[in-house]
Amino acid sequence: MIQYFSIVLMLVGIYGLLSQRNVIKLIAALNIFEIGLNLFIVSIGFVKDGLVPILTSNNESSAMLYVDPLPHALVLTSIVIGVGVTALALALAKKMHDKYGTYDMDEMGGK
Amino acid sequence: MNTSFIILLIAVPLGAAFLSVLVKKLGKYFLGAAIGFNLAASGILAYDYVSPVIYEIGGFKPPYGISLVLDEYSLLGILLLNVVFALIAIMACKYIKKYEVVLSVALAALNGVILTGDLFNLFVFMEISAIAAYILTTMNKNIKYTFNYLVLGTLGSGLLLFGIAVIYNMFGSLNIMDIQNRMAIISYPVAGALVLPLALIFTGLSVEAKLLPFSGWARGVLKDSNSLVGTLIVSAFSAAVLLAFGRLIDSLFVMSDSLLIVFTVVTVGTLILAEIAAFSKKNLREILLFSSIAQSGLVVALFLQGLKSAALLVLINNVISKMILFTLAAKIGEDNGTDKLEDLKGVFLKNKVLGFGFTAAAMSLIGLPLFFGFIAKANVLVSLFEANNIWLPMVILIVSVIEGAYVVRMLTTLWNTGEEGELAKAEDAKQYKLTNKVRLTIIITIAAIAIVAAGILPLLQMNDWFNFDILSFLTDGLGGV
Amino acid sequence: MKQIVSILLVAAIGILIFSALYFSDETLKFNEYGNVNLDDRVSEKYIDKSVNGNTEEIIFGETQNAESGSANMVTSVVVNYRSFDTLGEVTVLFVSALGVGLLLNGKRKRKNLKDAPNFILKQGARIIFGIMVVFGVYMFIHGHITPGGGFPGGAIIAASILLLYLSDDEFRVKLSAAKAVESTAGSLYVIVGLLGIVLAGYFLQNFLPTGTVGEVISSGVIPIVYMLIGLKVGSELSSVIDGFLTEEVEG
Amino acid sequence: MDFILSVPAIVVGLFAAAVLAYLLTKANKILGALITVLGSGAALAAMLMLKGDINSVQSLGALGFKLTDYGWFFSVLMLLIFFSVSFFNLYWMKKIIHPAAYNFLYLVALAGTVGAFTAKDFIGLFIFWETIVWASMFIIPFGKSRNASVVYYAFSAFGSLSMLFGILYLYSKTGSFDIQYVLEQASMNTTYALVAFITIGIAGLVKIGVFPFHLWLPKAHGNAPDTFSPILSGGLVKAGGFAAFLAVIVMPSYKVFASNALFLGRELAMPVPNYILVFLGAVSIVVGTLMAIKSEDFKKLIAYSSVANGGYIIIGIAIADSLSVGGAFMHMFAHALASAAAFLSAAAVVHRTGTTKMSELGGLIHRMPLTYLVYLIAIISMAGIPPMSGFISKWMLFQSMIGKGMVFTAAAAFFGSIGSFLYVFRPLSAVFLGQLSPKHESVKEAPFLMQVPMIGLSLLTLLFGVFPNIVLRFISDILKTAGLDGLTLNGLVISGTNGQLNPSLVSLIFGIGFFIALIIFIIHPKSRKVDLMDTYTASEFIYTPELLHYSYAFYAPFERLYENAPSTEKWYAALIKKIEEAGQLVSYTFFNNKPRIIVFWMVCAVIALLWGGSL
Repeated sequence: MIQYFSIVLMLVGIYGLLSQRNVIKLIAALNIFEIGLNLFIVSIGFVKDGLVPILTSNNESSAMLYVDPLPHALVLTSIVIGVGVTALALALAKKMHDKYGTYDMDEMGGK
Repeated sequence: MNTSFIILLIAVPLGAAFLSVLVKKLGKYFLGAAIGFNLAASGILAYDYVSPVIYEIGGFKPPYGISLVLDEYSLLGILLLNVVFALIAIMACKYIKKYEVVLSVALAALNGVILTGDLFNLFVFMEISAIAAYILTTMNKNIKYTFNYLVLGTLGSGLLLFGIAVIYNMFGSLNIMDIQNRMAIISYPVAGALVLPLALIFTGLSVEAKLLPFSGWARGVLKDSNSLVGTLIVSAFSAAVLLAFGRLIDSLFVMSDSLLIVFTVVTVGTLILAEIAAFSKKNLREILLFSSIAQSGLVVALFLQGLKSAALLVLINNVISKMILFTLAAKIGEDNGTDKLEDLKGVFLKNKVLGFGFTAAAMSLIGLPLFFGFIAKANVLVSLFEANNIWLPMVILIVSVIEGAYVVRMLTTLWNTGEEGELAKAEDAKQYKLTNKVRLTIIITIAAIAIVAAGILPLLQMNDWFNFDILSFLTDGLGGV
Repeated sequence: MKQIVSILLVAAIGILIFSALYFSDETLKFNEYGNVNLDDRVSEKYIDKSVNGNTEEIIFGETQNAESGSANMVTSVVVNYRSFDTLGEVTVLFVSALGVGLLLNGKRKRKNLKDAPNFILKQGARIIFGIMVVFGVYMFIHGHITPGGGFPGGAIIAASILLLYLSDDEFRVKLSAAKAVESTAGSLYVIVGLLGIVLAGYFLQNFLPTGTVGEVISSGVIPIVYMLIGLKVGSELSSVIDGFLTEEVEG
Repeated sequence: MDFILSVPAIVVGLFAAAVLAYLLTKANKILGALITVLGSGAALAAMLMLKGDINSVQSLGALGFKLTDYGWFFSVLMLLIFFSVSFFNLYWMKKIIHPAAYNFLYLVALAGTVGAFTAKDFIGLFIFWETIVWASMFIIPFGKSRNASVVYYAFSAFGSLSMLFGILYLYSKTGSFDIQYVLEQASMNTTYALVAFITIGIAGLVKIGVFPFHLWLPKAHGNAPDTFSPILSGGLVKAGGFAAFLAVIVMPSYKVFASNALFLGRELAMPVPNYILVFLGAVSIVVGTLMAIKSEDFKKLIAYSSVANGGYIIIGIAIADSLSVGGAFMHMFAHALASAAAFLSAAAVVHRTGTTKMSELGGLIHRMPLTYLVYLIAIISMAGIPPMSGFISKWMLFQSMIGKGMVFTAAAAFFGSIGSFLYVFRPLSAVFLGQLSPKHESVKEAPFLMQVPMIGLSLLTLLFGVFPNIVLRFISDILKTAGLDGLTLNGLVISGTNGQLNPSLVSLIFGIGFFIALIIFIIHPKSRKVDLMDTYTASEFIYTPELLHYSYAFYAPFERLYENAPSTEKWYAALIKKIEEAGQLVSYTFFNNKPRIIVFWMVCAVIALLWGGSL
């Protein structure tokens, strides 16, 4: 179910990119897309009845059933990349606003 | 061979980038050192190359750790990339100020894109190089195109990651070779199930490789970019991404017939449409950027046909000649305030040496004999015919006519003054400027000579140059030195 | 009209994705949610820490000198098995922070907040700032035994800085200091990797004893790397925050 | 056979001379131009000396050279034209924007021509072929039009890339590039033969400027530098004849098609593919003639006449019997000499007056009698009137056509001949006859070094018109090696299908006629000379000499007929416009600065990929 939801979230992001023209909304749409994607990646690592992949004094043996730790690591990377891109996009948006006085892509003109 | 050089190709520029933030004043020296090191290291790697090496980062054997793969293919890639990168950096060094760090990072990332043997790592490096490209393109006057690029690039890499995740889910591995092996041992057909991930990966890479219709960002970003940014994107970035594209197609793309057809339609469509678009353009840089898009389409189409060597030759030709052409186009644009062809009649009269470089590159681009492009084109056609493919050669040749027409228009206009119906006179070129930069002139001359030499020497030396396998040439020719 | 077209397109692509993922009649299938056999995946060896041939079970608090000493398996993937990705990821953040800096450059001053913060807010925020920084440091120092690590730790530190920004309209981080921290940490990360070549043979290879799984001082270079990452992320995000909460000074 | 005197040595030598010419021109322009004269002259001498070495094989790296008899014929012809024209280069150095590049490219083009005609392998042929293309493509814009070069390149590229397609296709099937071997293999398989015929044939048609590929000739020839037009029209165009000869006779495709019922037309005297060539040739004769009649520009007119003459050559080759092919060869020879001479006289006129517009010229016979004579001989030859060599070739072609019973083709050819009277007479009268324009009172005869090649070419035209068998014997040998029957030549007499021709006798009769006319001219009282401006209308003097010009609106009644005629030029223009519009559409559609538009296309593409891929 959560996996379906994550794909739907990605689609919402794409919808946002398709229908919006405000720079900030576009960035938000990109983020929604990324969040959906990240959720999807985490969800492919889930193993039914699996434990959190950390050895603790309770789950102390590696022989127990854990969920797949690799997607978590991937998502970590993906999130950080998302943060970086978002920061850059916001900086660009700010700069564009300084220059054109608007956040609307259509109003910025040009070919 | 000291295999550590493989990782140092990435680690040294990265380290240089980190350090140059610390000591800002030394930034350009760090960048220069990194570029120099990479040149030397790729030279050493090529010199010592015997057989493919897999470098296990962290000491974990593949497929568990991330591995870098140095085979003929990536060796060719890093040689090409580092040389081109170094030349561009030297030619356009006046724009580098403040962007040294970004360039170092881009250098590391592009080397990573070529070398990596891991899907997710490929994504990471693609993303780093893309972000570096976004930042570089903010040098342009109009940053809204950069935003455009950013949105598309991010969406594209998101789709790429989506595809990688699906692949991981299906095969349980991220190592490209391992996935290939796992596919090979499956006894039932896998092509049908791979449609989704392959289409997504294809889309993701296409955005950066500038295939139509994924390359909407390219025009805005490149049409008034300077000789650093524009040249880097049309030659170095595009080379690295196409090489990664080729590697994935070669190893992962188990395509159903219909998927192959769709991919081929996209790539060949890119070739045709972009050449037509280039034909309709009147500005130097726009012509070149569309031509670059078209060549990307051709390269990917050849990879899809399984013709690795031919695709690589086209790629090399395109990268080297685009480097010269775009640098000069940007320079002409900057010196004269416009890069509109109509306003630049006879501009090369001001600087004939640069004009010759431009001409050699342009003629190589359209594949005229005695230039390297012809060797590439002949190889493409021979290998296509040997694969019993008749229609693709036809398309390529018809498109070549269009390409030739606009390139010749460019050349004749840039060399000759005078309105239509009047004799060309040298005095009419007075108002132009094409300043002479020693570094630029030297590099362009050397590159142009290399293009001509690489077009003539094979004819004189190899009896089967039209079947030239560049990958084995690298092992036999360079490894055996 | 625009919306309708968008919805139709999104629906079409959604249907295609869903049908390819969940309703495919191919023999090779997308493994559905939770229905995963880790034996088919490379991650199985990450859990068992058996990439380099270890056959024994890993027991919390007992196993010594495993190939990756981290009890948190995600951490062992992030900083050991796929440490190179992490270096890349650090670079992404690094280069985007740099890009923000390049875009929002020039002489800058703080933006005025709508409501000027009062004394209590300022002082209270400082107390919380201390707690948050300590918590962030805890996050990355304990990254190999508990959830967390360098990135969340760094993010928490940056959040504490943000808190100061929001509670005090005069506060600014010293950008040069942030740059110095970020640069030193990044360089050290690369140097750790290079030391791996020198001391152990491969880039980013662990060259310290990994100790006992589950102890704080264990798992070789992981705490060091996570510390570096934490500092780096914290300083980078802080400088990004500074970029957004300041404006260019005319002239 | 040592290397010093061999085909590769000539080619390499010419390339070296090209570089030398480039460097010397930088120092001294005339010196550089002199290198073109010496280089082409030396190459011509060397090639003539190589006559005994026909069928020798040499190689230069991976490029093989084989001196076939037809290759020798073409090379000598080409070298002769290049050598003759090179004298003019000396006078053109100041008028050309890049003199060094001009000399360089001139010799590179020559090296390319020799290389192409003597290549042993197809790939060598192609390489040299393209070398000619790019060398001349850079020379053309030194003239009056930049666009002409683009048109020239586009057409040439279409032709040569079609040839490349054929070459590589045949390579993939036969595993060889050797011209002889590949064509042999191709002739054993109808598909291969057809591919070779079409692809190499198209290359030939484009090069020789046969309809519908004729458009580049008037553009390029008309606008090229005046010294290069004779090369294009006299020389390089004939390379098309070479390619057509390869495709039709050497292969020999006519035999392949003749033995296959698929290609045999019921009512036709020849296989369908050959008939298509004949048809195209006939169309270009008509089109070329009509367009030439209409042309205002002296050089364009000769260019269109080259189109028409290309038609004769193609018809001759396509009919593929010994008389027709022999006629085609003779026609190439005769037309090369004549058209080069005509363009050279045009160049001489330009050199002295600075224009090629007929309405601005006139009466130059008084000032440049020798140039007039050269032009007169050239056009007599082009129109196919005895005693010039053009008559011999046309006679042979007509003989062959009539012999085959090809009435319509022959009608077209006759139309072309008669039309050529109309168009060649016009420049003759407009440029040389009539009254001298006041602007050109002080014009002098062409300088001596220009006269040398003009006189040389005219004498050759006359010589081979009177004694054509000197050439025809060699042509006959070519035909024999190509598997056709030789020509029937007895002493001075040529035998056709339904008659014999003794050119010397014909010439003698013509000579007597000419002599009588001359005597009448001399003894007849002279008319009074009237100056062009020596007139007035309605008591007002006219000061625009153009309106009073003899050839002003010369064929006005004819020209009205052209207004509604279909035009290939317009068709090509429309095609280019369409391509440009399509390009703008692509650029506008896919390259937008609004992210949502591009995301839209991206999503559409992903949908297409997923949907199409899972079909």
